[in-house]
Amino acid sequence: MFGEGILKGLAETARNFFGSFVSAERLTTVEYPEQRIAPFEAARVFPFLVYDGEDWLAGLRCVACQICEKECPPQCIFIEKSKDKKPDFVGKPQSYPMRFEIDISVCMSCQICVEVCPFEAIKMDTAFELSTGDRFGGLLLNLTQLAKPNAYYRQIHPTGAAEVDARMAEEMAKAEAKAKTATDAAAKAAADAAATKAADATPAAGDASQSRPDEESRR
Amino acid sequence: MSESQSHSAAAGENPEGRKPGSQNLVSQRPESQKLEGWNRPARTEPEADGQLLEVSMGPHHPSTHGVFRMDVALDGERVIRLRPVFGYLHRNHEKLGEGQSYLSSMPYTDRLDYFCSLSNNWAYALAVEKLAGQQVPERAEYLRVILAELTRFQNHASSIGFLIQEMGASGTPLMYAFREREKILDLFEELTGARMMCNYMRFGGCRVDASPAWLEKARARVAALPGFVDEFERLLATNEILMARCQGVGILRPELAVNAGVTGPMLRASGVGYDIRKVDGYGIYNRFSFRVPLGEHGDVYDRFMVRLLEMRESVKILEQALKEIPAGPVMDPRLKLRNFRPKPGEAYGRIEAPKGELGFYLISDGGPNPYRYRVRPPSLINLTILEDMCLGHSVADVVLISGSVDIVLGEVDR
Amino acid sequence: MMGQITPLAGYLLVAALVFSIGLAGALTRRNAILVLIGIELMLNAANLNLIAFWRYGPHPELLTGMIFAIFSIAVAAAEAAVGLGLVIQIHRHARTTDLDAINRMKG
Amino acid sequence: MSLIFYLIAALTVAGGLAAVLLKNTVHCALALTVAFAGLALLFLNLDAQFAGFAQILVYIGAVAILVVFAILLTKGSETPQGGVFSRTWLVGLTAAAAVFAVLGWAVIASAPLLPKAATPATAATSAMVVTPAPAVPPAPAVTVEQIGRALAGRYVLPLEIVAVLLTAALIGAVIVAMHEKEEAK
Amino acid sequence: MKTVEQIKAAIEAAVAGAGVEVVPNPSPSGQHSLRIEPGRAVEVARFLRDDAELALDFLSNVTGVDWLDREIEETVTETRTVTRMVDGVEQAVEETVEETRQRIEPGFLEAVYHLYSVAKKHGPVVLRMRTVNRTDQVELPSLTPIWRSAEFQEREVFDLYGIIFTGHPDLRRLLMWPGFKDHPMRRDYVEPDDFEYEPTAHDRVLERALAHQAASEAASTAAGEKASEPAEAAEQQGTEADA
Amino acid sequence: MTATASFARSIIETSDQIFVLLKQWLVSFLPAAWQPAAGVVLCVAAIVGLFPALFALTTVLERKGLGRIQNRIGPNRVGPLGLLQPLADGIKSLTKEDIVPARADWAVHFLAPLVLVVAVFMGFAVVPMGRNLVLVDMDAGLLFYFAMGASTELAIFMAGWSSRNKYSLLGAMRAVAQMISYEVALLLSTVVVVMMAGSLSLTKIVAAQNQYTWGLPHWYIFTPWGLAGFLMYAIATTAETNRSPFDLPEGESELVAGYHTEYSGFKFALFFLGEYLAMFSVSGLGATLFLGGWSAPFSFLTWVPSWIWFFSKLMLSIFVFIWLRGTLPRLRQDQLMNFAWKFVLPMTLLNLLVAGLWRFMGEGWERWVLCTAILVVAYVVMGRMGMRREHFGPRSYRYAE
Repeated sequence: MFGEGILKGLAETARNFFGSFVSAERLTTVEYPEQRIAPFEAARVFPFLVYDGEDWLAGLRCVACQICEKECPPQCIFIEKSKDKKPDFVGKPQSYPMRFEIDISVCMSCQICVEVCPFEAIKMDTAFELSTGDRFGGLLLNLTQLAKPNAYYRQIHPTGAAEVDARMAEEMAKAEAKAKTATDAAAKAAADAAATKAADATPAAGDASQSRPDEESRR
Repeated sequence: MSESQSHSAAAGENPEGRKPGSQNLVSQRPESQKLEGWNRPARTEPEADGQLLEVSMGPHHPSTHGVFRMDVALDGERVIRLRPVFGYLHRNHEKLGEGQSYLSSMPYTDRLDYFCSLSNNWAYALAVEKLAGQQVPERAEYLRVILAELTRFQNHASSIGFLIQEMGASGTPLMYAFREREKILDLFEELTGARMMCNYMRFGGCRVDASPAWLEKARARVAALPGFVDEFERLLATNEILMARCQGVGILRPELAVNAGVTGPMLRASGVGYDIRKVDGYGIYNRFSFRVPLGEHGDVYDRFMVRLLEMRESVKILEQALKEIPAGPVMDPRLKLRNFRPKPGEAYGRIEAPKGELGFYLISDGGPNPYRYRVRPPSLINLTILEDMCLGHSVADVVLISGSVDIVLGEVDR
Repeated sequence: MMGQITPLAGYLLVAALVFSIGLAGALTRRNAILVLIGIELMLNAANLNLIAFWRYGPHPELLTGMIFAIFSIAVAAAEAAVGLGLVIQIHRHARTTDLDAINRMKG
Repeated sequence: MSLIFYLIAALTVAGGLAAVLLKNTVHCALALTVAFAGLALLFLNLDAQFAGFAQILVYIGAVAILVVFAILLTKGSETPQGGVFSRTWLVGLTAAAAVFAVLGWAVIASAPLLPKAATPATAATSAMVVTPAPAVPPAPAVTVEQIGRALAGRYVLPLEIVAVLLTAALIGAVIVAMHEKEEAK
Repeated sequence: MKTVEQIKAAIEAAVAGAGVEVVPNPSPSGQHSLRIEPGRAVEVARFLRDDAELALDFLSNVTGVDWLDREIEETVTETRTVTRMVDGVEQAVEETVEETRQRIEPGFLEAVYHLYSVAKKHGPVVLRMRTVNRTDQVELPSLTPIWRSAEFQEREVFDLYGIIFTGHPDLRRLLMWPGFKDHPMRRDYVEPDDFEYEPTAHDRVLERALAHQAASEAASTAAGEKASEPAEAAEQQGTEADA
Repeated sequence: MTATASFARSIIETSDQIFVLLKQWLVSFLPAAWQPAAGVVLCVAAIVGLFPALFALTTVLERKGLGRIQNRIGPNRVGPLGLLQPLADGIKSLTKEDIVPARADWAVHFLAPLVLVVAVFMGFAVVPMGRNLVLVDMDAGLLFYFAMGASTELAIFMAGWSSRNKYSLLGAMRAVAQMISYEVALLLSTVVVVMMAGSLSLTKIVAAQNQYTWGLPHWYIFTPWGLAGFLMYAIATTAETNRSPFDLPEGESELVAGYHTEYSGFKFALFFLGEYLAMFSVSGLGATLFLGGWSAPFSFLTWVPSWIWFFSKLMLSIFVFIWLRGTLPRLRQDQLMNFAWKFVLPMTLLNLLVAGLWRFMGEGWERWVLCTAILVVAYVVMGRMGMRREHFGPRSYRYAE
């Protein structure tokens, strides 16, 4: 009670003063522009759209089902469905987005769009240095800006991408098998069957590190 | 403008035929109204000649946590009247919750008490689970406990830091707290993808599983936490200046604390042994052995020390949980999140959040959106007795007392 | 004319001027504190006289005038403290420091 | 009569005039400190180093602060509505003018009688400044030690009396302040 | 911990004419509530707090719920006498008609209180009080004199739902600013059209923004001095509430 | 051999007196009549140049030191190691808009920072910064120093009052009350030194301490009364310069920024400068009074130039100021006043008695024991009394269940 508490405190700050020169445990500061910490694999910033293959327009996984648009809590996604259809990766004809825009000034990086997407089409990016001088146009990302190849997704989220790829390969195999058996049957019926199956073809595995299957479509 | 004037004016109006929007804003407030027992202390009203200094502390005063205002009337430096003013951060969270699906509300709960997003997640998930009668897998329960206790630890550490900061310690304890918090936030980011807005828990489990590597890292970090608490204790607990400033300041009697709905460390600092982790035993808290520290005087120092001791107990829980965590799924795969429509009914679920009792009250009408979505914010309700604690103290103590309540304006205003 | 004034006379004249200013202030101002300010000025003028006479007096080595001035400063400080205390007391009592308003015996 | 003397004298008189003439009471108090500072400089000009510093320490450091505190405590910083001068200002002014006339006449009339000393030199000595030998006769070398010895020897009785007076004033001031508190309760 | 029925019995035994009614809760949470009559609410609350066995000393949560007027379609079978021309003669004939009628069940505002016991560590006991309607009879007794905890929460309910708690010591708006009118948590609340232009591609939103812009431009050019009147009124309201 | 020794001695002599020689050399270019005045101007210019430069250095050192105490790096972007940070700050504050509140008393508002800086600068005139390195060796040097220090209170009052801001006025009132209270203790704590040295002249005080026994210096801090006096002096000056833990006048958590809330741009920078200059000045005075001024800590180190010792002592005490700031929370107003009047003041008065006792007991170990015992007992008793008065102490906690 005679100042020893103060002295104890002074000793503590002195220990930290000297400790910060020697111990990385104490000096946690990172000098940002020069020094960077690699983002964690789970890190999420803003969503992007995954496409397979080279041509982004053809390989876009999104089928414009508009589930993410409905579920997005801050309503920052806008989708305009196409009139025509194009085949998806298993060959089933699907709609595709004419417009797909995300206002990332509104987006709150909650990842719900990723969770609800039954087609593994939307994923979270890890790029965060997105500041721009143009507040209105610059933060409104359109389809061209959003579409990124699967290779990029594999690069930023290797574990999640591997799971997704495996699941999709499985589906593709299933669809091919289906198509094979279908050749014996009537062509039209086979095509129909494949279409219905493909609709719920989304993964069913319980643990979903990046995405959650859409249960509803199975029922 | 004196108060009686406005009341008589308001009383003169006829509240006839009101439709929404036409109602007088100040209701009749009979001056003779007697509150039994729990009367707010009699305000020594200002002398007629206006000797009082009226200071508006906030909404951008350096010591208010966020945009919060206290209208303080001072006689010299002594507080004669104090009125908290809220709403600068009001986003009508509850209205938002009623306008969207159960799942979509989850990320919004992160933004209530942005220091403890995982606790908020849990409270909301708990309420929905009660409403829909869902079970949570074992592993998910453990993960929830681990994350909630890490959240509690970092919240208490930084709240102590802010408290001492308000005492003028140029941020040193705050920086130490942030240094430690940084490590915990790293864990959060690695698991949930975000540092503060985690959006991790789901009704019926958790979003993703924790990898063994993450658990190992968490164990290592938790093992280092007691050292940090020791450092804090050496730096602060016996500091004479801190003791002189905090002891005997802002005393809250236990009876008033209970009656005013004060919860969390504030309540326990007043000597009331009420911890929802023990009382409700929600989740799997009854499996862990931990103690509930109690204060005796109910002053700022007790609140500070109770938080410090609770950090130690949190570490204890964390060690047990990280040791015993079983393997298994973190979420029942059959549960659906999208288009989730619980049966009509209502439920009130509450947890012991770091700041106190955080409750969610949900009414379902069978639709995809909750009919009523209510948050019981501990920060707001703990402020009920702010004036009672501050009267008669000096301005410097007001800052200290409001710091010891530990509020986050995101939660107060919602 | 000024050239003929000896240094001592110069100081004495300044002191007389300051004293008269103080006196005028004390006699004409309404605020009690301003009256005290006038009195302080008068005291200081007296001190200046003391020092000037010590400096130009016949026996500066005895330090009489200087010591007197030092005492005077000390006493003046006490006087100021008590005087201002009284003014504050009057203000608390009568809620004004206007001497015209409080020149009655009734409390 | 040196130029410095005239400058300081002008400063002092201006400060004094401002102190009694200004409207805002706090300005008056600040002008008063200017007058005090001028007087302190006059003391220094008269080689009374100790008295000069004591003047600054006591008057600027304590009395002026006391005055401004009193002004703030009595809400005196606002200019009163009914004019700043008392109803009997003419009488006061006349009296003051008369006093000045008498004093001034006395000084000027007695000028031939007053002792004639040389202009004092500045007393500040410096180790860094190589001062040339003073041309005027040296001022009485008054060291602090001498003052101390005088106070503790020749003038010990007045010192004690002043000490008692100061103590009494201190106690009196405390009692005046305490009395009100009890009354308030 | 007593069941709701037991608590109901206890209240009815202690407070005459309490008019307690159990409101069942069909959800798995099983938190059934007790509806009490506003007239005796303070007595009931005091009993709940002070009863040695219940000791509900801790009011955790207070909230409002808005139940809108409901249109109820019901099929009514009715027998009535109709005057009808039967074979050219006017006769009174009894006739059974089945018709669908629409009836408006008046809505009400509800205040819900969640009570716990710190002393006995049990709970929750849910109390509900209902106003007569949603428009002019929206008074409920304040329970702040019994539990201080209700002070801010009742203010909030007053602010957001417009329930007037009689006997509340300091009933002012809590979250909305004093000059604000209306109660935003009501289900029929219409947001003011103070939409700011945002660059979202939502076409609806864009249309609305453009429409709003056009409307506000038109309004600003048309109404010069008219605009000042409501502003004044709002100011008056504001100062009143400020005090 | 002797030649080498004498050469070494002349080198030592030259390095010790380098500033004096430099001044004389510069002045020698001028006609003899101008030389004294030019010398004074040169010395003043040196002080006015040196201490603001030191201020610039100290701000960056303080920020870096605080950063390290708080496990941060501190400023390191502007210039090498962030050393040009003060330059950037200076340019920023110079180019910032100078905002004067609409209802402020602009003349007083403008004068306040000037008065503060001028008064603080005056204090440096009497502090000896090395052998023969003093601007004015006044006989009443200490009195002059305190007279100048007392004037700063007025500047602070002017700043707070003229801003017409409640926070400013509260801050100024606090500051002035605090400074007056601690001024008494400050004066009394230095009186012991005056008693021992028998002079108010700071050069004489240093000279009295510049002796060695067994290679150890006769600094006043190495005596019981000197140590106690130094501690009291340190407490009082910390309060006088408004440094943590006595930084209530600008306690940002309550009063935003105290009396300089309404100051911006260059005027704010002047206040900042004034504050740091006051810190240097009291550090220098403390070193002079208790730590032997420019004298070396060991007799075998006397060859090191005296001004180096002075400035290293000064910087050491600056470091302690920073260290305290990084560790301690601030006191409350009433506690601060209680501490001044009920602990520091009685201790200084007692210390006067002890110093007298020391003087009259003569050489010998008895006086060491007796004086130490008196001071320690008084410290313990007063510490306990203070604790009882404030009702505080460590507590133990129980747990539920």
